[in-house]
Amino acid sequence: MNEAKPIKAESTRSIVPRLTWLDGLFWVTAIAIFVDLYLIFLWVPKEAIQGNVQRIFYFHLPAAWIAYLAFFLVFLFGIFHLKTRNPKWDHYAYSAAELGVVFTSVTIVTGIIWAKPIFGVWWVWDARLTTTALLWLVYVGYLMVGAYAVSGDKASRLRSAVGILGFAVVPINYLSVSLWDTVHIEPIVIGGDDTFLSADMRLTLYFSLATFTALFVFLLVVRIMLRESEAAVEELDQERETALS
Amino acid sequence: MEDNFGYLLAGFSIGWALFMGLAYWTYRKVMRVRQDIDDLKRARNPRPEDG
Amino acid sequence: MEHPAIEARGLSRSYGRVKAISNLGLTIAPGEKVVLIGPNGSGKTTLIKLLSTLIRPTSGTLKLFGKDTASHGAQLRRRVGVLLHEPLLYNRLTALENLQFYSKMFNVPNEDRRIWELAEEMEIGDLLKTRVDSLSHGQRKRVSILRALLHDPPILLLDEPDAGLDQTAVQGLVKLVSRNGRTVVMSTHNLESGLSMAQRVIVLKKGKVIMDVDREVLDGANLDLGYEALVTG
Amino acid sequence: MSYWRSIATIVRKDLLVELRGKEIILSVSFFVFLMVFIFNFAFKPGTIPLEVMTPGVLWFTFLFAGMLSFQRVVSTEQENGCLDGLMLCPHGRDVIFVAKTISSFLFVLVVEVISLPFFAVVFNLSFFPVELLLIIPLATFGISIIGTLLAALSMNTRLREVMLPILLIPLVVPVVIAAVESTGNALSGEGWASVQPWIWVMVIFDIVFLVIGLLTFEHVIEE
Repeated sequence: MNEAKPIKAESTRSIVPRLTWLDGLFWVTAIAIFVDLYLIFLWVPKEAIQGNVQRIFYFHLPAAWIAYLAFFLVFLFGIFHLKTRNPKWDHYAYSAAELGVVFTSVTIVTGIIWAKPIFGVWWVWDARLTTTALLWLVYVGYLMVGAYAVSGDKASRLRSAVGILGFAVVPINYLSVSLWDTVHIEPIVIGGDDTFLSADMRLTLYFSLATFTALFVFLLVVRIMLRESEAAVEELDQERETALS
Repeated sequence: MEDNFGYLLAGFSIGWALFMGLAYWTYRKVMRVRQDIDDLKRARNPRPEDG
Repeated sequence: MEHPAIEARGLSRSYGRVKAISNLGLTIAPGEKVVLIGPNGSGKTTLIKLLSTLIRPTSGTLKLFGKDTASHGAQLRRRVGVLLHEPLLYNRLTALENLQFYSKMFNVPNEDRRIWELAEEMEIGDLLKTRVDSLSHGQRKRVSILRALLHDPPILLLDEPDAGLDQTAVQGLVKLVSRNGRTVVMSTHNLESGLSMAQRVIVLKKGKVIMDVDREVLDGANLDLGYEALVTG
Repeated sequence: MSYWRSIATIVRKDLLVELRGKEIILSVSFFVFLMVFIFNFAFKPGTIPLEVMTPGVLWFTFLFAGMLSFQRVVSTEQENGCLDGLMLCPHGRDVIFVAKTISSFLFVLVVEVISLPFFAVVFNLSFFPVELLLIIPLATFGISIIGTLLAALSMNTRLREVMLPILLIPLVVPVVIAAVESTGNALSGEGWASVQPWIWVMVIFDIVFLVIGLLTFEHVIEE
C-alpha cells in the first residue's frame, strides 16, 4: 500500500483567521460584564434585611437559570441524537453538559457563600439548592461517560439517554425534596422569585441574566467548535491508521 | 455610597477581565485549529480513493 | 409483479469512521440460493446482520418482500431465520427449553411436534434434554440452526454455518437448507460447501459487491484462481 | 395480546434461568445479610433511636442489592450473544426492556421478602405496617426501571462495572427519599395520611421513567 504522504501544513492564508459573529458577541459580552459588575456592586441599592451579602444573589440566580438552560439543551440534543444518530448532536450535548456543570458549580458555591452569613451553616437542604446539587451529580456522571470515549457510538448514545433521564428527574427531585425539606426559608433569601425585588433590583437581575446568557452562548459555541475539532482529529488519526495498515 | 465597594469592584473587574481575555485567546486558537484541520482534510481527500 | 425477497439500494453501514458496507445494491428473488464469499473484514457478517434487521443501515434502503426494514422491522423478523457465529442459546437451560422459548416467541403452532420433527431430521434428537453448556461447539451450532428454522422462515440467513461443523453435519445442513422454496443467503469461507448449495455467487470486498454471477458461468476451477486474484487485488 | 405474551415468555425464561443457577437470589440475599451486620457495627444499637435508623439502613441495603441484581439479570443475555437472539424475535425492542425490568423487579422483591424477617429480628420491629406492602413494591419497581435501563445500555461498552452505581444513584434519589420517609412514617405508626404523599411521588417517578425507558431503549440498545 502506498505510504501516506507527509502533510506539510504550510498555510497560504493570513495568519489571523477571519473575524466572525462570535467576535461581535465577545465584545458585547465583555462590555456587558463590566456594566453588570458596576450595577451589582455600586448601583443597586443595598437589600434592607441582609445588607450587602444579598448582592451575591445577582450572580447566584442567573447562574442557576443558565445551568437549567444548559441541561435543557442537553436533554433536547440527546433526543435529537437518539433520533437522528448524527454525532453532531452528541458534540452539542456534551459541550452544553460541560458548561452546565460549570454553571451549576457556580450556583452551588454562591449558594454556600450566601447561606453561611445568613444561617451560620455552610449547606442548607433547601429544595432548590438540593435539586441543583442532584443535577450536578447526574451530569458529572454524564461527563464521566464522555471521558471514556469521544466518538464511541454506543457510549455517545448511552450519554444521550443519561442526559434525557437526568433532566427528566428535575421536576420529581424538586417535588420530593420540597416535601422532605425541613428548613423553611422564605423565598427571597436563596434564589427567590423576583416579585419582592424593587425596580432597580429587578433591572440588575435581568441585566445580569442577559450578560450570563451571552457569556453562555459564546462559551458554548467555542466549546462545540473545540469538541468537533477533537472528533475530527480522532477521525484523521483513524484514517491515517487505516491508510498506513 | 457609605461602604465603598470600589476595592471589590476592582478585584472582580480584574478577575473577569483575565477570564474574558483567556476566553478570547482560546476562541482564536480554536478558530486556528479548525482551519488547520480543514487544510489537512483538503490535503488528504483529493487523493484518489484507492481500492 | 411479485416483490423480490431481498432488495437493497445504496446500502451502507459504518462503525465510527470505518465503512463496513459502502453503497451496496442487491436484489435476490424468492427461492434463490446465494452464497457470499470474501476475505475477512469484507463486510459479510455486517451484511447478514443488516439483512436480519439486527442493525440499522447508516444510509440507503433495505426492503424484504417489498416492505422497508426501517418501518416494518418487527413484522419482517417473523419471516427471517438467522444463524450467527454465536449460538444465541442460554447456557443453563437445556436445548429443548431454549427451543421451546424461541418457538413461543415466534408463536410456532404445536411447537413440541415441530421441534422433535426438526431434531430428528438434524439427528440431534438425543441432545435435546442436555444443558447447552455441556454441548460441544458443533452440537450447539446444530441446535442454533434448528432455532433458526423453527418458525419455517421464507428467508434464511446463515453466517458461516460451516465454521466448526464436521463434513457430515455440513451435508445435513446443505440438504436441509436447499429443500423447498426458501430464500437462502449464506456467507462462508470455504468454496466447496458454498458452491454445493448456491446457484448464485457474490464476492464481497471492502463492503462492495465486486462479482455477482451464476454458478454455471464459473466452474469450480477458474473460480478458485479468479477468487484469489480478485481478493488479493 | 402478543405484546404481553412475549413479555411473559421472556420473564418466565429469566425465572427458569435463575432457578437453575439460583445465582442472583442467593448471593444478593447473603449480601443483604452482611450489610445488616456491618450497619450494626457501624451504629452501636441504642445510640440512635431505631425508628430513625431502620428505614435508612433498610433502603440503603435494598438499593445496593438491586444494583447487584440488575447487572446479573442483564449479563445472562450476554453469554452466547443471547441479546441478539432477543432482538431477532418478531416484536419491538421495548418488549425486552419491559421484560427485563419485570424480571429484575421480581428478583429484588424476592431478596427483600427473604431479608425482611431478618431486619425485623435485628432491629426488633414489633409489627409489620401494612403500608409497606405498597411502599416496597413501588420503590423497588422505580429503582428497577432505571437500573435495568442503565445496565442494558452500558452492557457491551467498557463502562459496565463502574458506570452503573455512578449513574444510577443520583437518578433514584427522589424514590429513595420517598421510600425512606414513608417507611419511617409507617414504622412509627403514623398511618396512611402521612405515607400517602410519598406514594404519589413514587407513582409519578415510576410512570415517568417507564415512559422514558420505553422511548429511549430501542434507540440505544441497537448496535
